[in-house]
Amino acid sequence: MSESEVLAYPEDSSAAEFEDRLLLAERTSSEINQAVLQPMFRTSWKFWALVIFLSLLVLWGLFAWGYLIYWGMGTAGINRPVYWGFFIATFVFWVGISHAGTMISAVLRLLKADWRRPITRGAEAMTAFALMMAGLFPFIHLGRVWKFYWMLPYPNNRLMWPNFQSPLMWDMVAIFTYFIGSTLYLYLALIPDLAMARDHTGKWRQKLYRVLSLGWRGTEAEWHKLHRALSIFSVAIIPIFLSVHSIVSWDFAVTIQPRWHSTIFAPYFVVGAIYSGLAALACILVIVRKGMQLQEFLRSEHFDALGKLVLVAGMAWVYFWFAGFIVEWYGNEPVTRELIHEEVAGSLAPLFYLQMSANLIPIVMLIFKKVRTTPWLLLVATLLVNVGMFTERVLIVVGNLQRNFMPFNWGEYSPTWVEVSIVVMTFAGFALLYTIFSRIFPYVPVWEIKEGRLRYTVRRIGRLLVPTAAEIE
Amino acid sequence: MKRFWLIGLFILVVVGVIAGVILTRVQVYAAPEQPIAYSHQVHVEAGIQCLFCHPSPLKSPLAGIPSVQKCMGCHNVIDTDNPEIQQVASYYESGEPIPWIRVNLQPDFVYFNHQPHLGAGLNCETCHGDVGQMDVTRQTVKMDMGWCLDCHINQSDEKVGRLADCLACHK
Amino acid sequence: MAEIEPRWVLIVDLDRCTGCQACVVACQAENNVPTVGEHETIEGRWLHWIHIERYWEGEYPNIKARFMPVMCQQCTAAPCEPVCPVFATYHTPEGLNAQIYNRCIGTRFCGSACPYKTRTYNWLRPEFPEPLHEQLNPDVTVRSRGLIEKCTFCVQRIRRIEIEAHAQGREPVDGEIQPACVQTCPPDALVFGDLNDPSSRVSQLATSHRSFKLLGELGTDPGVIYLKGGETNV
Amino acid sequence: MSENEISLVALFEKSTDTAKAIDDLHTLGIPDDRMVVMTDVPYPEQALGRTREWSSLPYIVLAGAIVGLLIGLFLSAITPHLYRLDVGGHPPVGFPPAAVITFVFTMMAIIVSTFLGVLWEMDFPSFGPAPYHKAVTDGQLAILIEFSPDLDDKVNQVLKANQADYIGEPEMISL
Amino acid sequence: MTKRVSRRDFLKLTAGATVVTGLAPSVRRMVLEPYVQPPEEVLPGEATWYASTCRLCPAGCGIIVRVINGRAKKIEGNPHHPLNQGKLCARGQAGLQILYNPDRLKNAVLQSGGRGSLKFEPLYWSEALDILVDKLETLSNPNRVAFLGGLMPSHLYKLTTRFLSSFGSSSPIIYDLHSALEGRNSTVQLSESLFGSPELPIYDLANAEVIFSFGANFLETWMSPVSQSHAFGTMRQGQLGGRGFLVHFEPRLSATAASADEWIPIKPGAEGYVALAIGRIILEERLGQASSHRPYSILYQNVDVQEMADASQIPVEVLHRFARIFADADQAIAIPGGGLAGQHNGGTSMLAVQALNLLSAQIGRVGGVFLSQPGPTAGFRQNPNPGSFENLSILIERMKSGEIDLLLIYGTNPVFELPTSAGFAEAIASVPYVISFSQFVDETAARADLILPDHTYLESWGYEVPAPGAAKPAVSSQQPVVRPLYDTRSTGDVLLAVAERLGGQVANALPWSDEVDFLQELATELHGSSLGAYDAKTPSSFWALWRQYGGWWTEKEIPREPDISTIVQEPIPVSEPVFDGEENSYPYHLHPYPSITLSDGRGANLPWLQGAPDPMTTVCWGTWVELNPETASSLGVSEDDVVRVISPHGELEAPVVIYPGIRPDVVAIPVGQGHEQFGRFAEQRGSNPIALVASITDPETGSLAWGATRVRIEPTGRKKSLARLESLAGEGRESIG
Repeated sequence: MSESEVLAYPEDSSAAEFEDRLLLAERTSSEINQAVLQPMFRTSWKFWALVIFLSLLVLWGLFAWGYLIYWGMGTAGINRPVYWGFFIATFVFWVGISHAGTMISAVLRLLKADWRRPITRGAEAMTAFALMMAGLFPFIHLGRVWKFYWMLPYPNNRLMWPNFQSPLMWDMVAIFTYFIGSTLYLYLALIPDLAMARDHTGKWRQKLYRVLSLGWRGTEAEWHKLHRALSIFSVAIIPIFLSVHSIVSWDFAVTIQPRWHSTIFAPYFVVGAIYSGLAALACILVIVRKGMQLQEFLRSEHFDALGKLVLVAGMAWVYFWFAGFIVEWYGNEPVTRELIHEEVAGSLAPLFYLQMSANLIPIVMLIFKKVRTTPWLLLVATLLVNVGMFTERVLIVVGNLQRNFMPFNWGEYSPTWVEVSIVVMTFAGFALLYTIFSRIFPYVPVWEIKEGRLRYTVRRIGRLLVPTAAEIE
Repeated sequence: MKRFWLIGLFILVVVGVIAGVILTRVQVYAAPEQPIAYSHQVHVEAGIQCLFCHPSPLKSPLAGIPSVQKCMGCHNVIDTDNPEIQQVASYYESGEPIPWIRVNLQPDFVYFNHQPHLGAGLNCETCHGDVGQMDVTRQTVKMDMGWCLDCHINQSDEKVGRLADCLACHK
Repeated sequence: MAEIEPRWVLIVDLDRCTGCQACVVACQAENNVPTVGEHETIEGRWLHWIHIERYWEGEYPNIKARFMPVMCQQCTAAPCEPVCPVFATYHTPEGLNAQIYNRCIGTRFCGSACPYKTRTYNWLRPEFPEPLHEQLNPDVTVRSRGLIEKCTFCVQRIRRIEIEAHAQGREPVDGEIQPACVQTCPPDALVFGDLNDPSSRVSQLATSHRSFKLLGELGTDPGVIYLKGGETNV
Repeated sequence: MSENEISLVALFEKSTDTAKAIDDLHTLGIPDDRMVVMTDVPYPEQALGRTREWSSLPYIVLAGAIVGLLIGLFLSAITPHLYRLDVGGHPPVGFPPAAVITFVFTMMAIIVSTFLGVLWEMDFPSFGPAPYHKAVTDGQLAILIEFSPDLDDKVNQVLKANQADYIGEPEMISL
Repeated sequence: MTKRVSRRDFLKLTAGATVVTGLAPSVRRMVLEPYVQPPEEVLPGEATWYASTCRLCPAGCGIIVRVINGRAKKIEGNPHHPLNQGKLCARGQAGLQILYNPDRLKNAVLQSGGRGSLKFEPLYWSEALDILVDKLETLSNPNRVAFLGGLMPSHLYKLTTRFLSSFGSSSPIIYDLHSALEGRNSTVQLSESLFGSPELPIYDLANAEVIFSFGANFLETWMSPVSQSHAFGTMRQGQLGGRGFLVHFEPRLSATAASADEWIPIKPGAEGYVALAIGRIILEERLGQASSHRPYSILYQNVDVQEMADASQIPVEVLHRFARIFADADQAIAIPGGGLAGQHNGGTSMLAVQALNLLSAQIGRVGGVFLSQPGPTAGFRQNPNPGSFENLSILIERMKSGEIDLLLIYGTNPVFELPTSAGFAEAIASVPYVISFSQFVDETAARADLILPDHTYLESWGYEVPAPGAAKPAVSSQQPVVRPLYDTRSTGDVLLAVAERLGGQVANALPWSDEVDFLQELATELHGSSLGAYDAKTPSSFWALWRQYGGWWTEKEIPREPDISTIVQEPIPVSEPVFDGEENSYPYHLHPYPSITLSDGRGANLPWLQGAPDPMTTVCWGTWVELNPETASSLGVSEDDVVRVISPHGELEAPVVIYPGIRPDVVAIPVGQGHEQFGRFAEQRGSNPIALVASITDPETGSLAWGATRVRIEPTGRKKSLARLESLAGEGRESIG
């Protein structure tokens, strides 16, 4: 770009561009309110058709679950030695997805990355719903789900407490903590917007918002305390978020099953979770933006930034994957060798190459800004990531169980309709919750955007107009 | 007032739970209706020992329910006019067992053995209560795992390892 | 009660084992192990607590087949035990890897953790069409669907003899306690006893130069000790 | 508020005007605790010329953390001794599992106590009738002032002088 | 107005509360039913062990049955029994499932819809006996009734023989597939000609240094597998200072071969050649105890070692090595097994093998070959020795030509067990009336008009002389361990009742009121003996101890040395095996072998046995075809590919198991599956290789040459997963890691 070209830019249009990017365009508060509230009322037949379709999928999945409970785990495709199948793989996948919300809203909040503002709520909601879906699987996969309460630590006349040496206990506690944390985090940040919605709606919605906004008036003291609480949350939830997927990885790593028994599993899982979670978020944002006509708030620069994050997480994932793989390959231990052979050239090869290509191609794609800023290309890339990461979970859980120290007891696994229905149920359930959430609660955090407007201005430095942030937080 | 209903509902739930607890206890301790109006009290007061009718707890896991033949051993001559006794006699003649309702019951996955308990010096009354004072037999304790453990876990150090072991009762 | 707790071990003499399956059926009869049928077996969901693995060595015509009965190895450092969230499996003072069926909630974590893959799972509701249910051993819990079961060294038989001996005021003698597989094994390939009793047959056999432990390099310290085949003991 | 006090609500378009109005009200002798500023955006402290408020939230969180730590320690270190069962040759209490459990319970308590603490601090939920104006969430800055009747004119004057869009009796709204 | 709440209602209410609050286990009301008159020895909740005899195969092992509250719960070996010494095989363990089989016949039935209709009409026993008596009385000639028996209790065989002879008809014909596969008939004939006694010899495996097993699956189904397995264990690790050496000659690596130190995949029918060559080498090279050779040199006159080596495809050097191994051992046994008997040259091959024992002077020595000493049990002998296939063929011919009006069948299932080419199914159709005593509707019972189900062995009386026996003279007694579950009736009692109704000489010949009466009378014969392991003062106390011990046996071992008869004065003939089927169109030898679990198919209705895997392939619940990897690749088939096996007499389809332990020119298929009728666990499962077998017999013994059929194999292109325990991906490897 030559200097003359820069000079050729008319000053006004340049300023407008920045304002646009930072949502600084001249819009009154109430206009922004309406812009966020209006999509919540847009419920066309397509919306209801989607809701009904998803509900049917969920109902079918619930039937499958009932069938599973009534007849036993044998209706699923799991067997000996593949004791864990799609259920646990999907569980790990959903827990992974849930990591993006914290990444966006806690990490980026702490780092004061202001582009996060319009997407935090979407990310937090995703976390909460993904955890709900993940939380179902420990129940689904229990052989005697009606006895699940034996895992709860409560005083009883049997004097029996749960075994806290079991990673499943850590898992249960950590996921519960993370679920509480992320839900409360979502809720706290939602209160001012609920108050806003309360003031601008009627009928049942107003009643709902009234109750949920707890009497928020927006006084200085309230804002101050809310800020304080959110800061504590941001700090506190990051170790939780790291611990959750580490613990999930320890479910596998504490066993002496070859390829599971790995010290790199915890960071590898966390990075993988961030990778898949961010990709899922990008995916959802593209869809929601289209579905709710939120182009005004969710702009290409958000996708650009998100795409970059996905790219970074993806590269980190490759690094961790490779760091694990090279050591296992080099060690050449018999069972590990068998497992790697199975993946690279055996019955798991199709899955393995699907996994690798679906995880690597998006990394190449996302290098290009064009991909990051074009919604459909971004959608393709991030969907690929999710396919890849789901496959990766299946390979880790199912693939590695197919081979063990006793060749006599090796086995193969393929899911049955019950497992597929239940897995689909959680995807449908997630989509359903998300769809309903987007019509009931302000999808874009209004107050955060308004706050952002306060902080930013466009300044002229020499010939250039640049956005600057005021250090006021 | 809405809040009143809320509190009302809460109280209802609490009362329901407490009532449920009490009722289930009552039900555990309630004496079941037996096919024959048999009275332990009458027999014990007549001087019959527990082991006369229930002879096997010293050598077998079960105490044993007396056979109809055993009943008839005495009631061939004693109190033969009593309609209840005549009913026992009719069972005997038809060769049908008397369908007694079990009073003290353990679930399938609990393996209780009378013999070691009596061997350790426990009396029938320790667990079954003073049956000799009961007209209709009923359970006097809720025989759940906590109750078993009350004894089993308070044993000397060399014994507690075995006695508080799950495999002591679950197999 | 013994002053030192016994350490129950099972010796499997591979030189004697003929692969005849008597132990497999005896175990099934003693422990109420359901038969799962053809389809479930194809799916890899068979339920034998003890199974005989057959290994091939060499190629035709210089080929050899070896048999190895494999059951729960009753590891001391059992990888399956700590992972159970509800203590349904744990280690007893007498060295048994216990599985409490009524406590099991069916996470199958122990199954995934077991390096020997000897833990079996009740995938479907077990069926005993009438009057086959009459064959069920009243000393052993009949398991429902959705829980893990495995070889217990026939703990009910251990207890039966112990209680009997105790009632007679004596200690069980070596060889008196026999799990069903040991009791029936036609070539006497299985020997059961107390490793803490230096005079017991298992203690002597365990010191044989033929003895080895399955996957010994994992350090699980199994309570099943194998004696290598094809060699004399002298 | 005492009976002979007047309360007023004033709405402003701009934060600068609001800050100015607050300053002017201060000069009229109305202290900070008689004024409530309501906004739809969190203004930085001192943006409107008022001092920071003291908050007990960190102490609540700290107390929560200690409770969580104790629960975690109880569950991971005490309960294994209540019914002793050995697993896998591990000691009944191992450092790694105990650390995980203690950590997670501490974090859980921090999260929960933060949430409860902030609600406590904010007196939430408080649905009862409170002075409020719906224009706040449309971007207006509202000042709620309580003062003695003798300042009535002066206050009105100050507010008008600072481009208050609306001055009136606050509506008591069931929130 | 207030309704009085009864206590029962109150209980219901509390139950409701329980359900609602979910705080207590739901109401449990269990009914306890005490005995009306308790049996003496029964303690409630405590097990009682009854001693009896296993009847799942002819071996006659002693069992003890654990009975709790009147229900049999577990079968174990009788620890005092001299034969099995407390041990029991898989089949013996599964006997409970015969008792509790859901497909048992619960009473006498008439097949009212015609034969094969499977429409059964229950009958009272009196009606059923009326029919039987009527059929016997209306016979034009007593020779028009035939009794076909299989695995029969000894006392029933005696009663039947008595019954038939008093009636004027010929003795029962005994034939069953299990015995045929074991070669019992041929073995008995060989013993008779060699030792002058029609008995099954005992091989002292426990003390043997070297064992050459020629097709004897003595660890699986052959003869007395439990006692032989026990002896094998001792041979392996129980001998002082040594470990026995086992060489197994068989076309397929059976489980016995797998336990052997060496397996020689021998050409089918060539076993005799090897034995002859070894004998010849021993003689020529004066190996071992040369002093004992002299009387037998004539036997090997016609043998040329090189010829034998060529014919058996085993190099001369190998034969020399074996000869040295065999001759150098102090105790060496050669066992002629069932695999030999199933060949066209079976008789001569078995003679050639047995001759090795003569040559090395192993007859009657420790670690050699014995006959069992009957001692005082002689009166109990008269075990039903299985007849030859030729005898049966004569019966089939007579049936076909309408010479039989009434056929009685006990303990065998010829429709399933005989080759299709034997034509039994057509023959039975031409018999006007067929009565079966089967407990199950098997293929033969389905073709009967009347079924008079016997008790199962756990509900009935009897005894069995173990054959081949133990070193101690022994009789195993059998007694009911539980009350009969259903309205079945002991066939012995049926015969006695029929005899009573027939009256006349039949009634005189069978004067007992029931079979127990007969058995008690028989048992008193042993009462006087001083050799017994227990003493009884009175006959009735002897009867009690006889039941309590599970039989009678002596304190001490009394082995018996056979007398070697004059047959050994002639050279052993060298006879070539003959096979059915043209070699070009049927290139493979069919090798049917008895399944270790299902035996000849009579275990197929027991789920425990169906679920117990085959030791070699780990397959259960089905039939498979074993192919050498080379054969499989030449046919282009792999694991689980369904192939069609075609013989000149039939065909079957089954999935392939690639089996590295089988000759490339041999196809092995286990026997036992392929039942059309036999209850839910057996029906429509797998296929029966015996159906393909040609009905050619060994001219020497008249036994069915079940291993002398050739087949061809065609891939079908379909696949069917076999239920196997082993993972194919594991490739038969041991633990890795």
